[in-house]
Amino acid sequence: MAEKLYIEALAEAIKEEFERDPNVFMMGEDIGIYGGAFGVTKGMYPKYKDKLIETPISEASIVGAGVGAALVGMRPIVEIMFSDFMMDAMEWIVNQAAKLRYMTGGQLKVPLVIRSPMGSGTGAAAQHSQSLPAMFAHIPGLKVVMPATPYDVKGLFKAAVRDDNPVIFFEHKLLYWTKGEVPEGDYIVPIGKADVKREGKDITIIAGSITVIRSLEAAEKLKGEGIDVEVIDIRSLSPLDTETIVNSVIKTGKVLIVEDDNKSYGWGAEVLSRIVESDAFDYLDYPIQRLGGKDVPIPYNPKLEGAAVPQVEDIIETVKAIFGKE
Amino acid sequence: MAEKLYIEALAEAIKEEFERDPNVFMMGEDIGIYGGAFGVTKGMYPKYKDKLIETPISEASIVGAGVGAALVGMRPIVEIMFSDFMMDAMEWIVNQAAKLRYMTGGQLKVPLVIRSPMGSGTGAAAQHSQSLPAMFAHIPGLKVVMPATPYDVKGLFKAAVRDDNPVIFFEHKLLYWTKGEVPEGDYIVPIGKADVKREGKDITIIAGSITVIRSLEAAEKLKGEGIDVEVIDIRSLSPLDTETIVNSVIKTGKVLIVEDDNKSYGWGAEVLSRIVESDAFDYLDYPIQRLGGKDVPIPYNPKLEGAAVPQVEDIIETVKAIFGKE
Amino acid sequence: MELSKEKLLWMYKKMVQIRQFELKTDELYKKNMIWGTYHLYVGEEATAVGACAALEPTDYITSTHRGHGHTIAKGADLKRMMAELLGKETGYCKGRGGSMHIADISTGHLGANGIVAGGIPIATGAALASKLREDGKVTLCFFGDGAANTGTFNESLNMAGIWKLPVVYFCENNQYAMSAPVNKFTAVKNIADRAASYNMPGVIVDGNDVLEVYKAVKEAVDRARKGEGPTLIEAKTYRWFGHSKSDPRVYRTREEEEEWKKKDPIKRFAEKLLSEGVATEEELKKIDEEVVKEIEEAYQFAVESPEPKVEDLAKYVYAEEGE
Amino acid sequence: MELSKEKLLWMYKKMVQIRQFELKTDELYKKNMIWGTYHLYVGEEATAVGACAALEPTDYITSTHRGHGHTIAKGADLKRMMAELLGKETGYCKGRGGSMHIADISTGHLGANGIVAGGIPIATGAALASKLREDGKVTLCFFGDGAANTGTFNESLNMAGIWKLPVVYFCENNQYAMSAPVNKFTAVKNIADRAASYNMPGVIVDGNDVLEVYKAVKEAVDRARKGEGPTLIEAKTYRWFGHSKSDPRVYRTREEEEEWKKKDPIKRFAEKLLSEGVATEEELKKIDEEVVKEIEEAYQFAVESPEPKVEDLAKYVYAEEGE
Ligand SMILES: Cc1ncc(C[n+]2csc(CCOP(=O)(O)OP(=O)(O)O)c2C)c(N)n1
Ligand SMILES: Cc1ncc(C[n+]2csc(CCOP(=O)(O)OP(=O)(O)O)c2C)c(N)n1
Ligand SMILES: [Mg+2]
Ligand SMILES: [Mg+2]
Repeated sequence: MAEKLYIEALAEAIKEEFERDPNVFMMGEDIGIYGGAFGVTKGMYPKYKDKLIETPISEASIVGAGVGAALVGMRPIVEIMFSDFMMDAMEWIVNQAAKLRYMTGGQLKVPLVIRSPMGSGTGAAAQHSQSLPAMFAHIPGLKVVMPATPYDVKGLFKAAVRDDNPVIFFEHKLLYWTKGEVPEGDYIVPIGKADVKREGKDITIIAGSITVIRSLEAAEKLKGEGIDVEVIDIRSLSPLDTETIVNSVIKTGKVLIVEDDNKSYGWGAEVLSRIVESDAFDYLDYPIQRLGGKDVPIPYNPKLEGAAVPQVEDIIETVKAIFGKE
Repeated sequence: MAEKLYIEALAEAIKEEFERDPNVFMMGEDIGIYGGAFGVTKGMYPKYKDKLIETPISEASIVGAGVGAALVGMRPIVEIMFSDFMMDAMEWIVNQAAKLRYMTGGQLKVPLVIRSPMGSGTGAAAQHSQSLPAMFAHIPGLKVVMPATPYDVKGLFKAAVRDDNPVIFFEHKLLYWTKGEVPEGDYIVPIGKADVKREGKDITIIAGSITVIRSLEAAEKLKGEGIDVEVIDIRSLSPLDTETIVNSVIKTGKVLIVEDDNKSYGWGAEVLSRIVESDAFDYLDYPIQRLGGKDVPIPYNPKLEGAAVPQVEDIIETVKAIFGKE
Repeated sequence: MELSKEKLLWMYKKMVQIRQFELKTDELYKKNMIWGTYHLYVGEEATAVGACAALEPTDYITSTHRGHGHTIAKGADLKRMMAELLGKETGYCKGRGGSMHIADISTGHLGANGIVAGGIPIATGAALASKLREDGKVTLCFFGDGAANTGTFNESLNMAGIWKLPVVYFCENNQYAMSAPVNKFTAVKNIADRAASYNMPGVIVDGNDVLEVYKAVKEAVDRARKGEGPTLIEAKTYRWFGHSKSDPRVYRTREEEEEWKKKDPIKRFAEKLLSEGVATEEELKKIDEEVVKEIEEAYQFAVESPEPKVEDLAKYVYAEEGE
Repeated sequence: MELSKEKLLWMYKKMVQIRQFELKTDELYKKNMIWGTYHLYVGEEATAVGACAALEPTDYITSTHRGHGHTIAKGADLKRMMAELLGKETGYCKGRGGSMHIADISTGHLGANGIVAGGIPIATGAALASKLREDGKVTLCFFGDGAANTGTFNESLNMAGIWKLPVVYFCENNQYAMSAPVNKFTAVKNIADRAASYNMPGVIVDGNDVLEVYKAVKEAVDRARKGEGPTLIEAKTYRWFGHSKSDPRVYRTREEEEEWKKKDPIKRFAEKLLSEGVATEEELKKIDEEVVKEIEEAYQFAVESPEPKVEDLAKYVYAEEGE
């Protein structure tokens, strides 16, 4: 299998879906000759001119028009340049895309993908750096995914495009230039399935998106300390794969949840709650720990910015503390 | 003390704040001679003409203009007719109001109150019936309150207006016509303090807004079953008063969280997590239970609508099940 | 008149259906048979019918909170509409949506919407789809005067303007947005004048004259279908009743209401049909009676229909694979 | 020229400060001393300076992601600006905001904004406050051509129009929104033409002529201050550099850029000052040199300033009581 960048795997998925289904197209700002703010559509322009609908700066109507096109049978992919700007389109995500099917008793459907980079680490400050998937996972009618690897981004993207429901697809900015194995051609990673990214027997780390990568790195280093970490990539917040999580917790008896969202009212709270409410609860031999973003807007200064979300060192320290090593 | 309706207590607080501070004013749709969709400003119009700025249907700019007026020293109160429509203004709540202070290193401040009715039970269907406070509590920089009683709505409203931060103020529609004791004149209920609405020794119910009223009703009925329920009104989601919750749980050893938000990724998950992470954990003699809204958009049909959120009967049943009575 | 007698009488009948449907709705609400709220369309029948008469059955519309008129004019079944208002499983939304959310995909109706301006980007997107697929369809977007001050009005009309989308933005200026008089809340004399900001024609019509509405919309639809782009039409009309269920209308005078009622679109059209010899009094009377019967049947159907089952609460949240 | 020599030379100096500040910023970024991104204002100096010259120190402005020029023109301290870009505790935002979030409440600057059109409702609200308090202040709202297609443009200008707010909406049409050429993405020939939709005058000016900008803004500010309401001004100009840090400008030609560079607003103004005998070459040269020194001092200040402390991460999230 070839090694590819996350951004390459994503671009490949987009092009393959363009080719596969004439109803698939993409809308967004600067996605044409410019190639998108993060370069996801770079180089697609001459060939996929008709598939790349470049829009004015109108997030609400971009998503709203995506909903409209989806209602009449298209399968639009909407790129929101930074996921912070989804706030401008919340009406169309929360009150329209998520609810039109239910409100019409199943008459309408909204096969729409909204994909968008999230997260801090690029010095873009508070309005360009949030990780907010928990907000969207709270809304019934939406599916919410956040692939962490090149393999998953390709497979989940295809699943998202083929899903008949609105899917919010988060790409952490710092993942774009990470590498991993990606098969040629078509494959699907199903939405709603978590993935054991690393097997281990001593503790379960539950992570998503960028924190998966950081947790895997931490796990490698913790091996040297004699701690065998299992890393679960949650992949999909909605639907949430409680089963995979529960099975792992039953095995290890210890849990650390690592999220990039602000910790308070973040997705870690739901995962923690599901574990507490499950059979795994009786297998816990240490209190569940949450490591989340600090409850602050993302600051500009790089040191502060780095301190605002969980880093590899924070994960290592927390795990070591659980095992009484410090 | 006089008995007053929730809506009267709120109107009283608004008028008293109008009188107290020349910088206080209110913006919103149909809040003038019409008196607002739920009648909160009914009868204020001739006297407070200059304080009631009636706006076109422009939620984003209503909140955005509120932010602008707040930055230059006013203390605007923005009414959003239904809290579902806050989705149209999320940019101005999440990316502006919540962050301007932090992003400017403390230079700016945003003393803004956004008040809005939430919740189901009126047959208004999915786009007019959501309870979404958890979404806002996830955003640092915002304060989020949801008073349940006439006493609290008056005192918390005054606290909100005098707070130098943006406060999201949720009023459940079904509370407007409930009654309770309300003192004359000025008093403050501090933001960030939960309230033990009913003392009890057998189990702690943690509720907010409408679910407080339902929990109190359930508690009365459970008395007949020999179960002595303590009801904690969370009142403020952000800041969250973990201390009051923890103290109660230590006392009773059992917890039921009852929320009107959709259960998944709702505020109950955070409360559950805080308990699990606290000293109270060791005092639990039964798994924490969550009763939340079903993960569905609110349906129109009254029977379905009623089934979508926790009712008194659901609370009673759940508590009885905890005590093995059925 | 260039239109066939058949079409003209169809228009007449639709207007009467709307009027009667709304009066029945009001009656049922007052009998506590309708839950929630509703927004009556009485007085505005000519706009929905004139506009929809200019569309093909396969063309799309988007509607508003005040959507019963559009829905009937586009051809929906009165029975399923009434069943929806009564929250029944046989309703268009299986009782999940109610008055503000009726859609009828079989007649190209993409849905009423509880959010003011909700249909504006949706219509724009449907029209974009038609342009991309070259399916020759036109989308007509109904919205109120209040909606012309929302954000997506600017965004969407600009998009339609630059892309020359096959869409007709049809503003029903009924003089008020809830209690807000259009001239006090809209910083332009005619909403149609805003068309100049979007490289599209702006047209003002008498919204109480069904034929004038038809003519203006037909022209716009033809242009759209030929690929010549969008049009903004403003129809001046009036809602006779309160904004929603319980509105004492303190923001306007009874005299003003009476003035507008004199311009009753149905009466005007009936008089025209008679004076131009298109139809006889008997023919119109027969239609009126037919409609009364249809409404009664719709009501019976609705009353007798079953309610949705509580155990089906979570149905339709997500589309299942292959659905 | 009606303006005093002092004011004219102040304008010249501000323009040079902006230019030099931006060139230094670019240099520092390339040396990896600036984190994140930045949006250079080079080529647009006449718009910020012409506009701010027409304001009182107590008047308000709102700015954009491309805000350095506005900030300097309104009178901010170069040292604290540079310190902010370097993420230092002495910066305007104590290193928390960076390039896109500089505010300076002491000069009436309500903040740059990372959200396109972010300033539009904020300016509208500030102007509403002035109207309610009758404090005689005017708010000037800077925004780009791209921002004219957002939702709040319609909402806010409508509000300002109906309430006759003391606000000047100042559109810097630099021909592109990122890679999007204004004429392809905006369905109207001139953005100023949209003023007609909001009951306010629309004015087009040569954005590379600082005096023309000044004159148009002065007139609008005077109208606003007299209670005659808002104005929409469109200044046609051009950004010389890429949109942000790393933009190879594939969406436009080098020839086009050269054409615009010939209209360098600073050179044009200098020539005018010389030809009209307002200033001598020596005087201008002296200013240029002063500015170079100021920028160097700002840089030194910034470099030597301390970084914020990590333990202060959660400071400034909330205002504490009595703060
Ligand atoms: C975004 C949003 N804001 C406010 C409302 C509440 N509301 C419902 S209808 C209405 C007035 C709409 O006026 P207009 O667009 O003129 O339509 P009309 O009711 O006159 O047909 C308002 C304010 C809403 N449904 N959605
Ligand atoms: C709501 C929102 N959408 C998109 C962006 C990304 N973005 C930043 S600047 C910009 C272009 C702005 O163009 P214009 O308003 O003309 O200002 P200019 O950069 O030309 O000064 C875009 C698309 C943003 N910051 N905010
Ligand atoms: Mg209206
Ligand atoms: Mg521009």
